[in-house]
Order: sequence, then structure tokens, then C-alpha cells
Amino acid sequence: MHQQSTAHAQPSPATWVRVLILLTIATVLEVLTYVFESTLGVLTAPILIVFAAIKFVLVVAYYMHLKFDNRILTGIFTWGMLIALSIFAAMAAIYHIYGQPLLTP
Amino acid sequence: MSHAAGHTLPAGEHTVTGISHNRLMMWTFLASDCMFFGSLIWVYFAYRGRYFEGPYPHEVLDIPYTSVSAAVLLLSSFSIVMALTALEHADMRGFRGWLLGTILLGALFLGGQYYEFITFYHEGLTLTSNLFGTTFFVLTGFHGTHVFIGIVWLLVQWLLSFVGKLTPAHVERFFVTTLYWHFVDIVWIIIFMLVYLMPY
Amino acid sequence: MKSRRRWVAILSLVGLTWLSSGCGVIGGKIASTSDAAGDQARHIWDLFLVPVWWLSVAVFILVTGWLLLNIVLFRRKPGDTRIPPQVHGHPRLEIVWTLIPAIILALIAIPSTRLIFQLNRDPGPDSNALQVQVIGHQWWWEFRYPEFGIVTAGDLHLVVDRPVVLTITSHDVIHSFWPPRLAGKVDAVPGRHNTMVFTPEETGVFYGQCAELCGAQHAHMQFRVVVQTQQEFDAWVQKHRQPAPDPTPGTLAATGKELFAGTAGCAGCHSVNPTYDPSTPINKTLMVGPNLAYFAERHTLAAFLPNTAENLHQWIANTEQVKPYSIMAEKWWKIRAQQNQLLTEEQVNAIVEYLWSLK
Amino acid sequence: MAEAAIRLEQAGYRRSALVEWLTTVDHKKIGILYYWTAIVYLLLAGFLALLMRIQLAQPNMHFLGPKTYNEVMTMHGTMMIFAVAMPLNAAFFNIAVPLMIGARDVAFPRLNAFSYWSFLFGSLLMWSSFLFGHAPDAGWFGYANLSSSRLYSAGPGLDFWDLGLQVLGISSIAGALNFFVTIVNMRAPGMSLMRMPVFVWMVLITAILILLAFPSLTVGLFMIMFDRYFNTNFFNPLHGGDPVIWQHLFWIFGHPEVYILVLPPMGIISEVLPTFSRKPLFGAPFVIFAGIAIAFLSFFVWAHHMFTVGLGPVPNALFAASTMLIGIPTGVKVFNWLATMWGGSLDFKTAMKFASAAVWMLMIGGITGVMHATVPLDYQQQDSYFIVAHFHYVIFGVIVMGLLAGTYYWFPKMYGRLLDERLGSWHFWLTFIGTNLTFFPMHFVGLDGMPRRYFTYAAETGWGSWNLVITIGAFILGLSQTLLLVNVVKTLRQPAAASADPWDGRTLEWTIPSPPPAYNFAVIPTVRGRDAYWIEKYGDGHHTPAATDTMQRREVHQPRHDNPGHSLLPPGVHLPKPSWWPLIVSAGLTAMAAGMIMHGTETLGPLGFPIVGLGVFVVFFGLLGWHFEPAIEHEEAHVSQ
Repeated sequence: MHQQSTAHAQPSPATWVRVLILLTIATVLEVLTYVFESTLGVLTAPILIVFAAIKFVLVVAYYMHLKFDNRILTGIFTWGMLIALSIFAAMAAIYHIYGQPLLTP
Repeated sequence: MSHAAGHTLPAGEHTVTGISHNRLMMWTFLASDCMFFGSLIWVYFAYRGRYFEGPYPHEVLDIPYTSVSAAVLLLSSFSIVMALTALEHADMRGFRGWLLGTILLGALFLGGQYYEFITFYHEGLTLTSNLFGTTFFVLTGFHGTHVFIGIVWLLVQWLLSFVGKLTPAHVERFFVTTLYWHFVDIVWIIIFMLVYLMPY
Repeated sequence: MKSRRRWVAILSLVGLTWLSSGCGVIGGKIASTSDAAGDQARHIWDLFLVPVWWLSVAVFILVTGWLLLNIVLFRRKPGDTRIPPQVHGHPRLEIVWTLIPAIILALIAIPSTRLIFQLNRDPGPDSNALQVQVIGHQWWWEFRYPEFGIVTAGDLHLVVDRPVVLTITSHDVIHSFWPPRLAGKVDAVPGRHNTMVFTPEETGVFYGQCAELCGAQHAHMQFRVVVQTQQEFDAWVQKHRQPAPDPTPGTLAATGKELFAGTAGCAGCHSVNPTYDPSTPINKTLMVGPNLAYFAERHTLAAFLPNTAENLHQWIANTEQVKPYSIMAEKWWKIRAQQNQLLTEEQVNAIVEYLWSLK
Repeated sequence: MAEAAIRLEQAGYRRSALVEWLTTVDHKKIGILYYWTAIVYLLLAGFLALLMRIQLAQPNMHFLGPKTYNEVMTMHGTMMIFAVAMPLNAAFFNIAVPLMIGARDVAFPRLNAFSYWSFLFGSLLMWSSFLFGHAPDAGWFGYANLSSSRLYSAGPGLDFWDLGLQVLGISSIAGALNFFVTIVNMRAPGMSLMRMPVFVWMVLITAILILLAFPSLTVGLFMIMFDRYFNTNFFNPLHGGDPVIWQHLFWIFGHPEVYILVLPPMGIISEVLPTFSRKPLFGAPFVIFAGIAIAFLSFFVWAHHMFTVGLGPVPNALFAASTMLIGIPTGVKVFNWLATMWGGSLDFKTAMKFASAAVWMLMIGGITGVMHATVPLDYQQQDSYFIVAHFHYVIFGVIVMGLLAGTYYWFPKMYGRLLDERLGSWHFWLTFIGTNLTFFPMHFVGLDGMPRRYFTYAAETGWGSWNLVITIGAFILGLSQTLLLVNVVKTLRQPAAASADPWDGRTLEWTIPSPPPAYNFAVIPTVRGRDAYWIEKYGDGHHTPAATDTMQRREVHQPRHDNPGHSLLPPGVHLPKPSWWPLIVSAGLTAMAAGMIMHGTETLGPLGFPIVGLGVFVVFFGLLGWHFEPAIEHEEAHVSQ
């Protein structure tokens, strides 16, 4: 019953190839961002994060079938990711915004 | 033909959600593993830049080299999904071929990591040399361990396919393996971005 | 039978309520957080009483009262097979008792947040605040006064009504600095320096201790805070800028000094010079053991014993029994015991005499 | 048990009772194994607590030395949390959850056995540290760098702690995966999520918490292990390492852990109160959502254990606010429980006594919890006996009392007998008085400035008199627990005569005999609402009438275990097959941990890595064997048809 509600075009090897091409392009752009770091300046980090996120979502949605699969699975994985990301943000803030100067030995 | 990697449940299994027990467990485990790698990553990130002595990241990291190995791992995600499609179509020859390809790509990635570690070691970066060494080796090392377990798991399934213990009837079981393999890949997407490409 | 049980319940509840009302059960002890002698401890205790304590009492009475009413009113009679009305819920009530805790918490959160920022406020350069560095060691406290280049251990000297900014760190593992009557606690973490700001409001000698598990002798890591008037403090600083005078030659104390610096090996870890170079980083050790300058003036010995001649004698002669696992027991007493080089009774007496001459 | 033997006899072979317990994959038996292992540990860890109380009864006692005291204190805390409270929870997951959702077993029966065996071996590994004279001594939270540096904690004590916890963590994660999948996938037809019993809800939430919280502990423990074995710098300040990172990792795990411990007992309370009040749980959806809210918030409050660490006023204020938010759903739960009792017909059986006392204890523990969330107050209370009082009110007052309520409540489902009510009443009252006598005065010594984890204190501190009261209370509390054992022994000597539904229960486990047959349900029931069985018996009082063809009638007359004529499985029922592999794999896993501990010692060092290798070998081939073994006994299925 769930399959019907989320019915999509049946993924075929052509889909996998298309995703692979996108992944490759994103990786190349990612490395290029790194190469042109000095030009991009503060934009480097957000651009890198966007490309990584795109790759991440492509693999999870297509190769791992979340796009075609039961929504419950998406929910489970998203909550795990969400809590991990939130704690990451909190830790980053604690250490890099509110952090105190370190004592050097 | 089973659809989208076996929306059909294995014989004799009835579930409320229509998701097989194994698939549900694997996704739940992966959510849990997010927190595992999350913990490693946020410790790495908290210590970022707190390196009292060298070698520093920019002195040792070799981006072109690692870009290739990141691409190798991405490619293995593609080949394993091809193996899955082959199994769904009961194409055992194709399945074995793509699966072997995946195993070899995984092994290539691990070999690359081994070579990278050795190089860093010779440049003076060790587990104990500084905080970068400690956090870098432990984070990427745990990822490598995941890859290694994945390779063993795939190898076992590859061998089983020759003795008739892995057949198109077991597509759901194999699908769960591919989930694990892809997860290892997406973890590397994050590590590659955060550890290698992110400017210091 | 039934009624007796009910009385047990009621009496024990009444008893607990009485106990929890705090009738003379706390306070009046050397570490009571209710007997504030410093502004931080006073602010905290005031916040504890109003609003936290009284709101807690209100919640306690509300919940206990409701529970007792339930027990008294709705207890099933023997043979009663009645099925009570099947009430599934009441959304409006749910809203009410979601709001009640929310309001109570807001009433606590607002003054609490204000106090957090107040307690962490840097008094600024105009405040004439005293600067002291506090360094935790296993298991004793070191105090350095960078303004005066003075170092001491065990006793922290402060000035009444003059704010103090403590910079707290640790030399080995995590400790926590806690003078309960003056202020709350701040952890001493190796590799970090934390600050604590407070103003002592009474003169006297106040008890302090370590509050974070730091190894075997965690319970024996006390200090004393000596709060003095400005004049007394100035005199103390003046005195501590010079080393204590040498004992008269030929006396027992003079023999003790020789032993201290020589065969007894004390000087390997302990200095008797009260001054140090103030530019030394806070996490650089001056000496392995506590600085013993003007030792005779200290209130404690080995970070927990009253500083008496008998205790000192015991400590030197029987370190392993007095404070096992301490560096002095492990690295000095035990090694000397193995090599059969423990000090003789006369030698211990001489060292005690020497240390007691340091005043 | 007898039933399984008959069943196996038909398959052509018979196993001894011992082999049967070692290879069982039946959730009811695994639950009983969990239960008794945890109860034995409860008594052992409680004994450690009494040792501490003797030492602290008066100032300057010389009963335990400083190091021994720290070892006893560390093992008391670690074992009570990981080897008592969590496994007792797991025991009730096993005993009750499949029955309450109308399932014949859990989703992965062999994984369930694996969880139990790795819990047993991991905890035995940790206890064995006493035999080697090096018990862990850095507290149950093992703060780095005291725990992570061999300079400050020599000997293998902390290695036992670190690796033992890793094994226990794997056990918990395996159990949580299993129960998550079971609850999501195996509910009886008609049991939508909102019709699920509240206990099952709390187990579901707990499983999610375990899955998301434990990895952080695992990673932290690995870091301590690397620091201790390979001199890495995670917590080494000389190379910039910050010991506070461990506290973050530990409390990111540790605070959800509190709710991992307390939510299942809260679920038990939410089952016991309605049953003995003859009323449905008041505002059940709100109680469920309160549980979800608590679980979600628990991931964002960890730094309230670290207010004195020096994070700065802004993080402190934010974490204080998020912590206080947890007070709201907790309050909602308490009020809903009280409203459940209001207007009911309250039958104060022992289970009900424990459950209502737990509500009251939660209120006290909750109030002091809010005090700690108030950062300035925490500056004084942190690491003092006030904290010890607070969390013992929660851990003993709510968790243990809730689990004791569960014991009296579900004992018929474990053994087919009802525990003695008179002894139960004595047990309850002595426990209640002992608990309050022990833990309430701790508030006073805490406010009088007594820090935790002190092995002794001076007479001049004035803490002596209350400490004596505490010690007396602790002995009352400790000794009164023997009444539970007396009660069990007495009860088990009587014939198994409990009816299927002794309490006039509300949920599905009461539709089947006590104890249930191996297959639980001959016919999987269809659920028409929350309190599924109550509705069949009496209707819900509103729209749903009682059933004429009740589940009671259909199910209660299922074959009893002592009736050999009915020992055949119902048609179409496949039971999981007993298996040695879970035992073997968890033994291999424990061998890996034990080898690592040996590697850190001087005498057994060279043996270490070979034993780790052996463990890996056993785990790998154990998993292969597991994989090849059919999970279901097909022969039996044929015999029965």
C-alpha cells in the first residue's frame, strides 16, 4: 500500500548512471572550490557544504532508495541526522564561539 | 520481478509497515551510526586548529590524491547499485561482476588509505604527534574499519552466490548490505569535505 | 489493620514535611552554604530561598495533597466491583497543567539568568580587585599573587569587602575549587583557566575543599580562605616578600634546615622562598610540592590536618599512613623506606622544629 | 519450559534444562534471565553501597581505604546504571512488550539472546576486576584525564571499566534495534500507534534514545582507550587536548541515559495506575507526547552537568533554559497520573503502592532537578550530596520503585503465580521508609557543603549526625530487599494457579494464560482501541461496546503449559529455533575486550592481542554460523499441521 502512494518511475540503470554523473560533477566542483579558495574567501566553506549536501542527498535518495521507499525510513534517518547535526552545531559554538583562550604548554 | 530492491517482503514475514525487519533495522542502525560518526566528527571539529606543533594539515594533506580515492568510493556506490539491479533481474553473471567490481573499488580505497597513512607517518604525523594526528587517524581509521567490514560482508555474499545461497530470492538481504555500503560512502563525502577541503 | 497502615503513611509524610521544612537541620557548620560570608554565596542563597524554595514548597504541597486526597477518597472498599466513570482526559486541564510548570519555571528562570550574568561579571580595572591564581594539584592547592610575586599553598589570603578575581586551573587532573561559605565552585581544568569573582564580606578563616573526584585522596584536598582587613593583608604581603629569617646557628632548627636542604631531600620538591617570577605562566609548575614559606602560619597541613607539631611529626615520620597515594608518600616516603633511609626520630624533630621556625 | 521440552521431544530429541536456557531464543525466558541477573547485581551493588555507608557513618572511619572506597563507589554507580537499571528495564521489555502488542516473539529472537549474553559477559568482565585487585576507581562517569591517563590511574582498573562498558553498549544497542523493529513492525492488527499501550510507547522512545545516545559513549570510550593504550592526545592537555571534551561526549550520552532509565518505569507506572484504579490513563496522548518531548529535549541539555566547568555564561544560560523545559512534560506526566487516580476505584495492591510512591518520589526528584537547572544554585550544589539526593530520588524512587511495581504486576506472566501481598506490603513500607531515610537527609548534608565521593570527612565539618541517619536508612533499605527474595521463594513453592487476568487488566498480555505458552497467542487478537482487553470486557464507556465474543473467551481457554494434550503448536505458528550462536558470538566479543584488557597489563600483556584475534575469529565464524542456521523450526510446524 505504501508503494502505491509513493509510486515513482521505476529506477533503472539509466537513473543510476545519471546520478553518478551528477555526483562526479559535484565532486569536481568541490575540488575546484578548494583550488580557488583564496578567490572565494569566506564563501568557500558554505559552497563546500552545499556540494557535500547535494552529494549526500543524491546517494541517500537514489542509491539508498529513500525516494522510492517507505516514508518511515526517511523519518528515522532524518531524525538521526538532525540530532547529530544539532549537537554538531552546539559543539562548534561552544568551542569556536564561546571557547576560551587556550593555555599553551 | 521485484520492485525497487524488493518492496516485497521475504517469504513468511508479515509486518505492519510493509517494511522488512532487516531493512527497518538497517536504517535504524544507520541513524544510530550517524551519531557514532557525528561524535567523531564533532570532536575533530572542536579540536580543529588547536595544533600546538606540526605537522599541520596543510603540510601533509594531498588533495588530488584523496580526490581520486573519494571518487573511487563514489564509483563503488554506483557499482553496488548496479549489482543490486542485476540481482533483481536475476542476472547472476552481472550481479557477480558488479559486486566483484565493488569489492575491488573498496579494496582500492582502503589500499589508498593505507598508503596515505604510511606517507603521513613518514612525514612525522602519527597518532601521538599532535592533536591533528590523533583526531585525523582515529576519524578516518574508524571510517576505514567500516569499509573493511563492508568488504568482508560483500565478499561473503559474493562467495555465497556461487553455492546458491545468495539467489534472486535473497534480494532483500543484499539490499540491506548495499544500504550499509552507501552509508560508508556518504560518511566519506562528509569527511572529505570537512577534513580535506575545508580551508584551515 | 488498614487504618494503622494509613497512619503509618500519614505520619511518615508529616515527618518528611517537617524535615524538609529545614527546621534547624542545616546551617551552623563550617561549610554550610546557608551561612553566607561572601557576596556570591549570599546571592545564591537568596535565590535559593526566594523564589526557588517557596515555589518548591508550593509544588510539594499541591502534589502531596492531591495524592493523599486520592488515597483517602477513592480507596476501593472490599467487595466493591463498581466500574468508575471512564474518563479519558480533559484537554483544558492539560493546558492548565502544562502552563503551571511553565509559569513556575519562568519565575525561576528570570532571576536565575540575571544572576548568572551578574556572577560572571568582570569587576573591571577600577574595582581594585585582587588577582589571585589558583592551581589545583593532586592533592593540594597552590595560590599565586602575580601582583606581588608571592606564592603560597593551603591558605588563600583575601581582603574583606575587596573583590577578588581568581584564575583557576589545574596542574594534573580536574579539580574543583569550592569555598562554600564564600562562593560556589569552579572547576580547575588542566589546559583551561577559569575565573571566579566574589567579594568576601566577613573577616575570619573559611573552610574550602575540592569538589571534583581527582583520585584517591580527593577527600583530603582542603584549603582555608583567610579574610583579613586591608592593613592585615598589607602586612602579610610585606612579610611574604622576604624569605623567613634563618634559624639561629646551633639550634635544633638550624640542624633541621640543613637536613631539609640536604640529606632528607625535602628541597627537591619544596621551596621555602615565598616569592616567584610573576611572569611565569600559570600552568608552569614552580615546584612539585607545595611552597612551605612561612609554614608555621598555615592553618592546615597535608591539605587536611590541623597544623600542629604532632601532626607534622606524624606526617613526616609516617607519611604512608597519614596520606597514602600522595606524591610525598609514593615518591619520598616509600622509596626511602625501601632503601632503609627513613629519617630518625631526632631528624624528624629537627625538621619539625625548622618548619615551625618559619613564621 | 516444560512445554518447550515436550515440543522438542516431538522433534525427536530432548535437551537438558541447562542447554535449553543457554540456547533459548524465547523472549519470555530471556526476560527472566535478564531479570534475575539484574536482581543479583542489584543486591551486589547494593551491598557495595552499604560498605560505603559504613565508611561514612561517622567522621574519620577506617573501614575502607581511599582507593578501595573509590573502587566501591565507581562499581556501585556503574553497575547500578548499566547492569541493574538498564537490564531490569530490558527484562520487562522482554517479558511484557511482545505480549502487549500481540506478537509471538520479537523481530530478531537470536539477536535478543545475543543482547542478553553480551550483557551477562560484559558485566561479569567488569565485576571480575575485583578478583584481579584492580577495580575501576574514577567514578561511573570516568572523567578524563583522571581516567584516560595511566599516569593518574595506573593498573587495568579503568581498562575493565572502559572495555566492559563497550560490551554492555553493544548489548544495549542490539536490544534497542530489536525492540524498535518489533514495536514498529509487529503490532497486532488494529493496534495503531495511538492505540499502543503507554508502556510500549515508552519502550519505543527508550529504544530510540539508546540508539542515538550510546554511540557518543562508544566513541568517548574508544578515545579513552586510545589515550590509555596508544598515548594519543584526545584528553592530554600537554598537546592541546581538552579533558572537557570527554564530559561533552559522556553527557551527550549521559543525559539521554537518564531518560533511558526512567521512561520505561514511567511506562510501568502508566500501566499500573490505570489497572488498579479501574480507569483509563488520564490524557494518554499527552502522557505519550510528554515522553516524546522529554526524549527530544534530553539531547540538548547535556551541559547542565557541566555548569561549573567554565563554558561561560551564555552556554550556561541556554542549557539552563533547555533543562527547565524538561520540567514541563515531567509535570504533565505527574498531573495526568494523579488525575488517573482521581475518581477511580483504587485497589492498593503492592504494585499500586510502589507505583503511587514512585509518583511522589518523582515530584521530589523533579523539584531538586529544577534547582540544579538553576545555574547559580548549581554552583553550590554541583558535586555535593544534594545531587546525590536528587538522582537517588529519581533512580531509586522512580526507577527501582517503578520496576518493583512491574515485578509485582507482571509476576503472574513470568511464573503463573501471584506474589504474596502481605509480604509485599511489608516490602513496600520498609522500602519506602528506608528510601526516604537514606536519601532525604542527603539534601541537608549537601547544603551543609558535603561533597560527593569523599571517602571520609573531618569531625569539625559537623556532617556526622545526618550521615549516621543516612547509614541507618541505607541498612533498612538494603535489608528490606531480602523480603522480595523471601516472597519469590515462598511464591514459587506454591502451584502455578494464577488466572490469566488476576488484576482485571487492560492490555493484551492478560488475555493469554499465566504464564503464556511458548507461542503466546494461538490466534493473534484484533485491537479495537487503547486498553484493548478492557474494551473487549467492558467497552470504553462511550462509543465502543464490550465484545460479545470476547478475546477473553477466545484466548483464555488456550492450552495450559501443564496440559500435555495441548502441547502442539497451533496451526501455522512457527517458533524460532534455539541457537548456540548468540552465546558464541557474545563470548567472542567479550574475549576481544578481555584480550585488550590483558594487553594493558604487565604480566599478561603478550597474551592480549592473540586473545583479541581469537575473539575476532570466533565472532566472524559465529556470525557465519548464525547466518547459515535456519531461524525457524520448520519440522515442528509440519508436526503440528
